[in-house]
Parts: sequence; C-alpha cells; structure tokens
Amino acid sequence: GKATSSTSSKSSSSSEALSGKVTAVGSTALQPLAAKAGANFQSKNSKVNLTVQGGGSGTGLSQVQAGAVSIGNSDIFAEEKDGIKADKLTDHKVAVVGMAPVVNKDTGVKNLKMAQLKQIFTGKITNWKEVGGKDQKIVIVNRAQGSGTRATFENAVLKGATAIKSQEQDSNGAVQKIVSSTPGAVSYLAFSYFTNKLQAVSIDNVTPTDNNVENNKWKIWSYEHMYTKGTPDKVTAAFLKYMDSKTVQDSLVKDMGYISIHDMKVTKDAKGTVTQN
Amino acid sequence: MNAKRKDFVATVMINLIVAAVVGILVFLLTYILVAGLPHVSWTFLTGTTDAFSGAGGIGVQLFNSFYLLVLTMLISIPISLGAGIYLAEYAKDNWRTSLIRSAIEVLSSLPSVVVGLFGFLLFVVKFKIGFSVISGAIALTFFNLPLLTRNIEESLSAVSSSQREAGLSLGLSKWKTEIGIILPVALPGIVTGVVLSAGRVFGEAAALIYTAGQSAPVTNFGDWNPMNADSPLNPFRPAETLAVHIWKINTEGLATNAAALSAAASAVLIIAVLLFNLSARLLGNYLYRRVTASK
Amino acid sequence: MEQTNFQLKKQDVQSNEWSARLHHATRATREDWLGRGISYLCIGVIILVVASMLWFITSKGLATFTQNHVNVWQFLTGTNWSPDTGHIGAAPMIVGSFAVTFAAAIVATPFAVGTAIFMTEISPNKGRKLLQPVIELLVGIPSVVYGFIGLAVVVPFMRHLVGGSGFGIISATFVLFVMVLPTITSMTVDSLRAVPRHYKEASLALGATRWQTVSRVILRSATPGILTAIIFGMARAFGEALAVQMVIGNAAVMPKNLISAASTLTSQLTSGIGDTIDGTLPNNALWSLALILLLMSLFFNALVRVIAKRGQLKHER
Amino acid sequence: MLKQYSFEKTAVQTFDDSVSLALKTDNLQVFYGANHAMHDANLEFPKNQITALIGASGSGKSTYLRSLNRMNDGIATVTGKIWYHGVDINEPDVNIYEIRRHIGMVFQRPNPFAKSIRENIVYALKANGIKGKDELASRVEKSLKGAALWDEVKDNLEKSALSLSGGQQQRLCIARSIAMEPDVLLLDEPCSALDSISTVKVEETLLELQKKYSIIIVTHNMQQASRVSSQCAFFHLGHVMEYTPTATMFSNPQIPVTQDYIAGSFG
Amino acid sequence: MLKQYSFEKTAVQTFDDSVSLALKTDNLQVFYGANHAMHDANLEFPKNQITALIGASGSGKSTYLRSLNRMNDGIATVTGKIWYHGVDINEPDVNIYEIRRHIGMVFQRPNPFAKSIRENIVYALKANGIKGKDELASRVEKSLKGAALWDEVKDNLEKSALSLSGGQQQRLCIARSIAMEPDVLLLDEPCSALDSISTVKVEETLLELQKKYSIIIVTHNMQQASRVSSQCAFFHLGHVMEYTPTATMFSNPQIPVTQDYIAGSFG
Ligand SMILES: Nc1ncnc2c1ncn2[C@@H]1O[C@H](COP(=O)(O)OP(=O)(O)OP(=O)(O)O)[C@@H](O)[C@H]1O
Ligand SMILES: Nc1ncnc2c1ncn2[C@@H]1O[C@H](COP(=O)(O)OP(=O)(O)OP(=O)(O)O)[C@@H](O)[C@H]1O
Ligand SMILES: [Mg+2]
Ligand SMILES: [Mg+2]
Repeated sequence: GKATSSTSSKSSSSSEALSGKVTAVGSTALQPLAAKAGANFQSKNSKVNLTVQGGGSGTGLSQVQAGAVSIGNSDIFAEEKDGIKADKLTDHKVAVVGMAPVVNKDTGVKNLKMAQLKQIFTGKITNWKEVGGKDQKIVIVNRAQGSGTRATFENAVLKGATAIKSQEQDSNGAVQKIVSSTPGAVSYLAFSYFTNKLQAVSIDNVTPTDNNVENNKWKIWSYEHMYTKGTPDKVTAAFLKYMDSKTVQDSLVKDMGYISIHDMKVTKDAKGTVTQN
Repeated sequence: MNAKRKDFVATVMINLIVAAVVGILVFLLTYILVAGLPHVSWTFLTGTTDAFSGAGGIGVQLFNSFYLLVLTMLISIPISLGAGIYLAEYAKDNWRTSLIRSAIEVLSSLPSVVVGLFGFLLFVVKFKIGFSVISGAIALTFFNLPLLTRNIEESLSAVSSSQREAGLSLGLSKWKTEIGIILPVALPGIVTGVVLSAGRVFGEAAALIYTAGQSAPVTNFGDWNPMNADSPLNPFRPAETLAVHIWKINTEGLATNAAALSAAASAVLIIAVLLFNLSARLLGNYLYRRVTASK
Repeated sequence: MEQTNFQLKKQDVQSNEWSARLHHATRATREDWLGRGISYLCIGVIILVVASMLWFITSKGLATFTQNHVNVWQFLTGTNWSPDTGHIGAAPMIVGSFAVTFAAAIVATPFAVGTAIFMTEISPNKGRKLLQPVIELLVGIPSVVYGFIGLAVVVPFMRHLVGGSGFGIISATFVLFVMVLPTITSMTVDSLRAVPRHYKEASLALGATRWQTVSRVILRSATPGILTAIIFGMARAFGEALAVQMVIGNAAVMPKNLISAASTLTSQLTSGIGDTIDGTLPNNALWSLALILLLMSLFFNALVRVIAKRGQLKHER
Repeated sequence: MLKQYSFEKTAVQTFDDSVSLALKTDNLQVFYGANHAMHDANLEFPKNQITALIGASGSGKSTYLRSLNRMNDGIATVTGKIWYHGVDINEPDVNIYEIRRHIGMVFQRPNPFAKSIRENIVYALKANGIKGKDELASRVEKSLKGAALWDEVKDNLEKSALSLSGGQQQRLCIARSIAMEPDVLLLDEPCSALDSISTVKVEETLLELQKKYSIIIVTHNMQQASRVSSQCAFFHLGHVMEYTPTATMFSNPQIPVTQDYIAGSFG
Repeated sequence: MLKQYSFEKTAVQTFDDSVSLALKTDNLQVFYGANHAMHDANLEFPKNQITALIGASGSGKSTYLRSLNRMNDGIATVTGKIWYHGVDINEPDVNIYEIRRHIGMVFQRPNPFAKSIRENIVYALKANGIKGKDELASRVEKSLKGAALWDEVKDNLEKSALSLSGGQQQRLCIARSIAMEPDVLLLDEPCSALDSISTVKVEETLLELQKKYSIIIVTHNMQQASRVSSQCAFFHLGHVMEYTPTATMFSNPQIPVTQDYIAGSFG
C-alpha cells in the first residue's frame, strides 16, 4: 500500500475522525499481535486502512528504511543489522518475547547448564548422555541465519562463538513440529510455542517463565520492535500509541504469550547491556 | 513367446507402477481428508479468522482463493492463448523460437519466493498497488504463463493440419481459422492446462505472502461493487488465500488447535480444487460440444 | 507441338476493377493484422516478463561479485555458507539442488510414464475418469502440506529404513517425486494421446505386442513431448522450497550421503531472504543463489532440448 | 527402372481469343526448398469447363493445384505468373484471402470443421461479413442443393459434420466451398476416399456445377477424368507433358509418355 | 431417401468339402457400444484366392475385416466364431499376437513407420525374435520383391519410408506384412490413395501373392474387385447381402439390393 498517509480533518465538535493508510510489514513473530491490534484499532477508526503483513524482519527494516511502508516490524534491533541506518529510524518496542531451548521428549533432559547448552550448539557435545540424558545422538535444529530468534539466542547463549552447521528452519511452527517428532532433537522456541509434545529446558535451574524474564533471571529474551522512519504521521502515531496502551499491553500481548513491555523491570539496549529500570 | 512374456512382464510392471502411484495418491488424499474433515463445519467454512491466533473460520480465505484464481486466469489465459497461437502458428522453426521457448520454460523453474519478491518490489512497492489480489494475480500469472502457453501451443498444433487448410482455403484469415476452428477442437487439451495451473494457484503460498499478503480483512459480502473498499470483489484489497492461511497456521500460528485447523483447511482446499477441476472439465466439455456440435 | 507464347487475352484488358478488388485490404486482411498484432503482443508480454525477471535476478545476483567483490570461483566451489560472517560458498546448495532435482526427475519419470501408458494404452477409461482427476488434484495441495506430511510420514519412515535422522536428500527426493508426478504424468498423457492412431495400428497389425508397440513406436514418437513434460517437472522441483526445506534438513553443508542433512538453492533462498537487508552481502548472496538456479535451469533446458532434437522422429499429424 | 522421357517434347494447347479463360499460369515453378517440384507450367483454364489434371503419384499435381489459390504460401516458393481476371495473383501484395474466396478448394480427404453441418457452411460466410438469418439460411440451402446433399441432411442441419459418411462429408466440403460463390473451384482427388455411389454423386454434382463455375480437378482415376472433364493435363515428374481435350488425350495421346501412361504401361 | 431392402433376402454361398478354407466366420456380430455395426456374418474364404468385400461407405466392411485379426479388440465387442485352422480365434484366451502374425493387415492410408525402409520391415521381424543379419537381409529383399518394390528402393534402403510416394508407401506396407509370412492378408482399400499406375502395380502384386497367400480385400472400386477377386461379398448396412463368385456378382447379381448397387442406382 501507499506508504504515505493523509489526515483529513472531518472534524466534529468533540473528536476528530482519523483517516489514512498504515502498512506494517516485517517480522512474522510480531505479525499476529500487530494484525489483531490493527483490526481492533480499525474497528474503532473506520476511516483508517491498516494492513499488517509478514515477510521477515529483514524485509520490514529494509522497506521502512526505503520509505516503502509506514512501519517495519522487527524481532531485532535495527543496530544489529548491517545495512540499516538505525539513526534514521525510530524504535517503538511493543512487546517482549522470551525464548527457551526445547528438546524432544525422550532425550530425558529437563535442565541444562548454560555452558552445556553452548557446547551443544557449538558441536562440542554430541550425545545426550553427556548431559545426563539418554544415549542418543543430538540433532540440532537451528533457526535461519539472520533471524531475530537466532540472534537473540546466540547473543545470550553462544556469546560470540559460532554455532555448528546444522539444520536450519525459518519458522517457529516448523521447529515445533520437527523437535517434537525427531528423536534427539534440540532447538529453541518462543514461550508461546511450547506444547506438551516437547520439553522446554531450564537453564541453570531457572525455568523459562514470564516472571523470570521480567527480572532478567532468564536471559534469553528480546523485544518486538515497530520501526518508523523519522517522525511517524498522525495515523501511524495514533496506532503506535494504541499499541502501547493498556488495552493492548495488558490483554492482547499477554493472550498471545508475549510479555508486556510495561511489566519489564529491566531494559536491554542494542548491545545487549541490561539495566534495571 | 518371448515377446509375449516381455509384454506380460511389462504389463505387470506398469500395473505395479500404477498401483504404487494410486497407493500414494489414495494415501495422501485420505491422510488429508481423514485428518481434516472431522473438523470441518459450516461455521468453519463461512466464519472469519481470528487475526491473532489463526483460529476460527476460513470463509474469507476460501473466497479469496477462488477470486484470486479467477483473476489470475483472466489475466493469464488471454496472454498464453495469444502466445500459444504465436508459437503454434507464426513462429518459425529457428533458434530465436527455441530461445523464446527456453526462456518461457526457465520462467517456470524460478522459486516462488523470487517471483513473490519481484512482484513485491515491482507492484506492491514501485507501482504502489499495495498488497492486493491484483498484485497476487499478476505474480501467479508469471507461474502460469509457461505451462499454459506450452499447453495451448501443443493442443493447437495437435489439431490436424487439414482443418487449417480447410479454413484457409475458404479465404478465412489465419487468425480466424485459429480462433474459430482450431481452438474449439483443441479445447479439451487446453482445459488440462488450465486445471493444472489452477492447482498451482490454489496451492501457492510463498509468492503470495509478498504480493497478495497475509491478511484477510473482513469483507462485506453484501457489497459486490468492486470499487468499494470493503467489497469482496475489490481487487486492491489484501487477500490471504487458503494456502497462505495454511502456511501461516503451520509456521507461526498460535492457536492451540493449530494442527486440526490446518488439517481442516487442507481438506477444504482439496475439495475446492476437486470442485474446480470437475467444473472446469464439465464446462470445457460443454463448450466443446457446443462449438463442435458433437453429441 | 510447340509451346505457344503468352498472348494477351480479351479478359486481361479489363483488369482494373479486378486489380482493385484483389489488392484491396479486406476484413480478413485486417483480422490477420489484428491477430498477428495480438499474438505478437502476447509473446512480447511474456518475453518482457522473462526479460525483466532475468534482469532483476541478474542485477541483484551479480552484486555479490561486483559490489562485495566475492570471487566467483570461490562462490561456486566454496563449501562454507554463512553469509553473516562473510563466507559464501554455494557448492553445498548447488550439489543439493542438483541431486534432489535429478533424483526426483529420475524417480518420477518411470512412474509418470508408466502411469501415462496405463491411462492411454491399457485402461483409457479408468485413466480418464479416475486417475486423471486425482492426479490433477495433487497439484493443488500446498507445499507446506506436502512438507508436513513428509515430516510426519517420510522422514520417520526413512529414519527406520536407513537410519540417521531421516532428514536428507532421499526424503526430499521422495516428497518432490510426489509433487512433480502430476505435472509429468498429465503432460505425458497429452503427448501419448497425440501420437497418430495409425502408428499404433500398423504395429499391432504386424503382430507386435502391446509393449513392443508402446516402447518402440508410441514412446519414440512421443519423446519430444515427454521430454518437455520432464523439463516442467524438473522446473517445479527446482523451484520448490517449503516442502523440501522441511524434509531435507536444510543444513548448508556438503551432503555426505543421501541421508545426511543437505539443502538446496531454493530452500536457503526462501528461508533466508526475509531476514536479510537489501543491498547487504547476505541479501546479495541469496540473489546469487537465485542466479545460479536460473543458469542451472537454463542449462538443463538446453540439455534436454538437445537430447530431444537428437531423438526426434518426424511424423505427420 | 523408370523409363526416361524427354521433357522437351510436350504437347500443350492454348486457346484463342474467342475462349474466355478463368485462370492461366505462365511459367509457374514451385520449389520445396531445394526440391524443384514443378517446372514451367503454362496452362490455360477455360471458363465454365472442367479441366482434369492427371499423372502418377508425386508428379506435382497437388503442388500445382495448391499454388493456384496460394495455398502453398509459406510452404513452397512459387515463381511465375498466375493470371486471374487480368491480375497476376502470384504477386506478394495481392490479398490472398480475397483470392481464396474467389478460387475455392476441396481436398482429397474430406475435412469438414468439427462443427454442425450448418456451421460448416455459415462460418466462412459470417467471417466474410454476410449476415442476416434469412440470407444465411438461403445460402446454406442453395449450396447444399448445389452439392446434392440437401435431401440427405436437411432435417439434421445441427448434427455434427463429423457424423456424416465420407461421401457426405466430401459433398459438404464442396457445398462449403460453393457457398462462398467462387469463380473457380479446385478439387484435389475429391473422390479417392469415397465409395462408388458417392463418387457418382460427386461427379454428377461437378457436371452440374460447371455451368456456374470453372473447375480444375486432380484425379487418379482416368475413367473419372474422361467422364467429367473437357480438358485434361498430364503431369510427369513436375512437368506438364500434354494438355489436350480429354477425348483427344484418351483416344489419341500426342506424345510417347502420355501414350504409355494411358496404356498403363510405364513406370 | 434410402430405399428399404429386406435383410431377409440374402444370397450367400458356401463351399463344399473339396475346397480348403483359409478362414471362416460363423454368426460374426460387431457392436460399437450400442451401435450394432455388423449382423450375423457367415462367410467362408477359400485358400489362395482373393475375396473382395464391397459395399457403400459405412456398410461395415472395415468393421468386419478388422475383426478377422482381432484389431477390434478393445474398440468393439465382437461375438460369433472365427475359424482358422480349425481353431476359433475369437476366443479370449487365444494369443492375439500370434493371430496377427498369421493374419496380416494393410490399411487404407499407407502407414509406414517414421523409420527407414529397411527398419519398417525389420521392425516386426525383430519383435518376433527373428535375428541374424543375413536372415533379416534376405527377408527384406524377399518381401520387397514380393510387393514389387525392390527395384525401386534397393539402392536406398536406409532412406526414410516417409519420403516414398504414396504408392510406394503402400507397397512397403504390403511388403512389411508379407515379411511376416502370414497365411492370410487383409487389405482395407489399399489403393484408394494411389494413382492408377501404382494401383495397377499393387493389383499385379496381389495377383502374384495369391499363389502363396489367401487375400481378403475391401475396395470401393468395382472394377478393381472384378479385376482381382474370385469371390465377392456385398455388404449393406451391416449385413452381408450377397456372396458369390465375382463374375456372377457383376454379371448376374442375385438379389435386388445388389442389382441396384452394381447398376449404380441406389442410395
Ligand atoms: N510439403 C512438401 N514439402 C516438401 N516436398 C513436398 C511437399 N509436398 C510435396 N512435395 C514433393 O513434391 C513432389 C510433388 O508432390 P505432389 O504432392 O504435388 O504430387 P501429386 O502429383 O499430388 O501426387 P499424389 O498423386 O500422390 O497426390 C513430390 O516429390 C513430393 O515429395
Ligand atoms: N471406432 C468406431 N466406433 C464407433 N462406431 C464405429 C467405429 N468404426 C466404425 N463405426 C461405425 O460402424 C459402421 C460401419 O463402419 P465401417 O467403417 O465398418 O464402414 P465401411 O464399410 O468400412 O465404410 P468405408 O467404406 O467408409 O470405409 C458405421 O456406422 C460407423 O459409423
Ligand atoms: Mg496429391
Ligand atoms: Mg472402411
């Protein structure tokens, strides 16, 4: 759609009807939330035409930078991506997502040390029995290079080490299915994709829960961003404001298994430095 | 007797092959139908999707799939017809023609995501058409053109040349002969091409994600004026198709019953394809009989 | 008798009226111009589409070499694919695509041709009424569904059958085989049906068995059509991503054997493209994969065409 | 081995000014690529007569006939002149569609369109701008009567033409041609696929038609040539060897090659 | 309108025991789906003679002929018995390939394979397991001589069969058939696409061949029937109306329908 948006003031005495076009493109992880919020927003502002599409964080950032869309959805800080001039973009954090390692149920592993996890993903440990599980080969399922989830995971777990070459999938759904059906499989997923068919793994006996994310006891988490280029226009600003409102943050965000930005007790910056609020 | 034994062996082999193929087909179809049909209900068929979890009905997506198909065919059939006629009738048998043929075939080997991105950058972004049915239809046309063109060309040139001579000897133009006399006879073959490419349209996801989009805005099925923004016929609205919906549920869907939803949607899709194929054949046969006056 | 020279006859004098009549453009002439115009236009549109796709992919795909100054040879032969760290060796994907496409075409062809023979020569009735609709149905199943069925059925099956994780070229081949089967079969059926009937009769009347007739007369004269069918099948296999990606293991490493994880050009491209930024090396590298794919498919096309020319039989319609 | 006959010795008649000609060719030559299939054919076809072209298989009869209404365009290279109403219709700028309207053609194998009987006739009429239900219906009736087919099909005009018997199909093709009201009708072995009854019918039709049309017919059947034609041209290996009144040709052939052919003793 | 003739009144000869028969049908009926195309045909074909089948288009001649070597399998339903060497070859368990080897067939339109002349003949031989260069070469020569084609093609055996003239192609098809050394040769209007010279050649070939083979030929051409055949069967609307020695049929037809047909006055 047109990246531009126009506001026509068909003013009544009390309120001004918003109108215009907003297109948000990018992260598939953020897409359902944005879509639902967008639909709600639109039902309140019938003159607004709001489209939310996926395409991947890279696409979102590229296109918002090019001015082709009004909002670029991303799982990742713009600063983390080469080729994106982050200073030209404005970040709007709309949710926090926690991620955890998941393993196939019959590996018999429920808890891992951070170091072990790193060794597994760098290929130093290749059998579950080395970490107290069954005698079974480890099958690593990674996320696609460049994906936000992988970046978050590698920042928190590998800390600069390179993951061993392995299977790569590009969606939570595929990972979920592969891990639950492949003996010895290990990967990582956003909390909201946990099912009873796979085993979420605690790290150093910290369980992957929202609370632990909120106080940064659980280290693997990231923001969901909505980027705009320069100052957003009126409708876009109104929508972003709506995203930050209590209505969205307290119900939609939580329903979806994400963590409200309002509940966070810490802040992380693009370099990964965490500060208490 | 040797030859006869070979014949027997070959027949047995072919029957085995067919049995294997049929086995695979039947397995696939039952797998999808058995998993999906129990979850299909009227509300599922007509309801709207929850943008959030992907749960809920697939009414809009179902409509979108058909609408996109119709639009795609409206664009691609005339073009491939013209191109097929060119290849069958006007093209000389030289290197230029075979270059054209190769180029067309290469087009069909491009990954859908490439075509999708091309469509995205060109139609959605550059021409500012936006995520829309029409962008999707154009992108899908790119897939359809090779197969349809080849198919139409082959169906046309399979028609006996004596029919062509008959037309020309009456002073009919080449074009009139081709359109009025050869085309009707070639119709059944062309329907095969249409059916095959329709399948591709129904099943395509990757290209549509970037062009027709992944949202199915609730449309007003009472408003059939294509000019109106929320009319289902508006070609400029984003339109998630059933295949894209299935893809979405499977990749990022959060609904607790995602597996059932996807199975049900797949089953519905198969039935939709079946219905389309059957009606395309029926229509094809009807037209064939009409234009050729055969029983 | 001697030949008489041409003499002007009475009727030749009144030529003006007829000359006008026979030189005038008529409806038919105009129709022909129109028709020519339309069909040239249509082929022009297609050429334009192909050309712009080619230009699009080529310009994006060449950026890796022109802007990022990656060595073409290293790109083609390197085995380390991690664009984020600047390593872009596409050999694993080239080998993967090559293997999967060829294997699928090789496996699918006998099945498709066998089925097509059944549908045209052995049991035309059942073929037309039952097999054809069902086969055509398969084209409409979305790739994801194939992928998940592959994941749920083929991968565990292969795991039990040959060991390993079950992900690999062999599983991908199997899934692709099912996916390209409909295309190859339907198009083969069409070309078998187009073989003139009297060819078949001539052979049968000589006491040749059905198989002899099929293998030596019918298949031979349908060869060009069958090869086209295979091209289109391979094209589909080349371009397929979603399903392959789930069952091949999608790991950018040189496949060691048929059951170790591998990846294809298309699956890497599809899974990576959304997460890269326009104009950066990782993005350009993916487009280079698309370019390779294009070139490979051009090459196969030419190859099959050459084979077709060789084996072609001239026959009247 | 084929006997060698000299191509120098030919016997080709011409007509004087009192005879009006329908068509005439001047040094017509036809090449299929490098294959010189027709050498210098100089023939004159009088109006309202039937001229038969005879000769062995491959002697170039069809090649010659198809050149007359430019059906060889795009297939063969045709040089020389074809005079029709004082116009050389072998010129590139001539409107070939118009020529074919005026010079109709019927082929060896009946080739009706896969349409109804009526549509077969009406299709080309409509394409040439002839409209009006009544006009069309009367043309259909007239042409079918002209081809002696009306009685057999008048109750079934909507039936598929392909359901007719071979003989009926061929007569339909003739009807289709004469519905365009051509001047000249070219027929390439129109009876070779027909049984004797149908053949007789077609021959009767031709004899009737020559009152209105000039007819040129290729035939293998010498009896047929002698039954229907006034003039007869004998082709041999791409050369017109003899062109004389039919009676002369069969009773008193002028040159050795024709004599041998008529006697059935060459080759 | 077609005149109605009674199908009750037929004149079909049989032979006494002194004549040895090549083939014989007993109540042969053929159905194309619901279309009853051939009714109760009872015909006996004597050895080493030529039998002609005549009749109008659509009367069932081809249908009958094609049933004799089971070419109608899968196309039509054929009931009744076909006796060949004392075996009913219309039984389902009979090896149809063997039958077709012994009962060869030549079609109306010459249909050589798009292979070389030699390959056309060798194809079926090889398919039947005949090997050995010399054996094959001698068979090729013998059969081409048998079909009176040898002299014309002997220097060009590797040429494509499609480059031959129509008459040559048809003789090649005959050669291809007799290379299999069949007992019986079925020919369906073998000369309808041929010029008179070629026709004469083929007829001569047939007259020669009858010394070794029994021949059944469908023809539209009554002159041809009278020239080559000893027996003649007349078909009408799917019924065999008359079967008599050829001389009798043409000079003294037994029943009204044949009389009318021979006189050229029905239909
Ligand atoms: N389309 C073609 N391309 C190349 N050569 C051709 C073509 N048509 C005919 N010829 C050649 O031209 C010559 C004359 O053929 P033509 O068909 O005119 O003979 P014809 O007298 O009509 O024979 P017939 O009685 O068999 O119909 C032959 O040598 C033939 O091989
Ligand atoms: N394959 C077929 N399917 C259905 N009906 C057929 C088929 N072939 C022939 N018939 C019908 O059977 C009848 C006899 O046809 P057949 O071909 O035997 O006639 P014929 O005597 O050989 O005629 P012709 O002289 O035209 O060759 C006709 O009514 C015809 O329509
Ligand atoms: Mg000819
Ligand atoms: Mg017949």
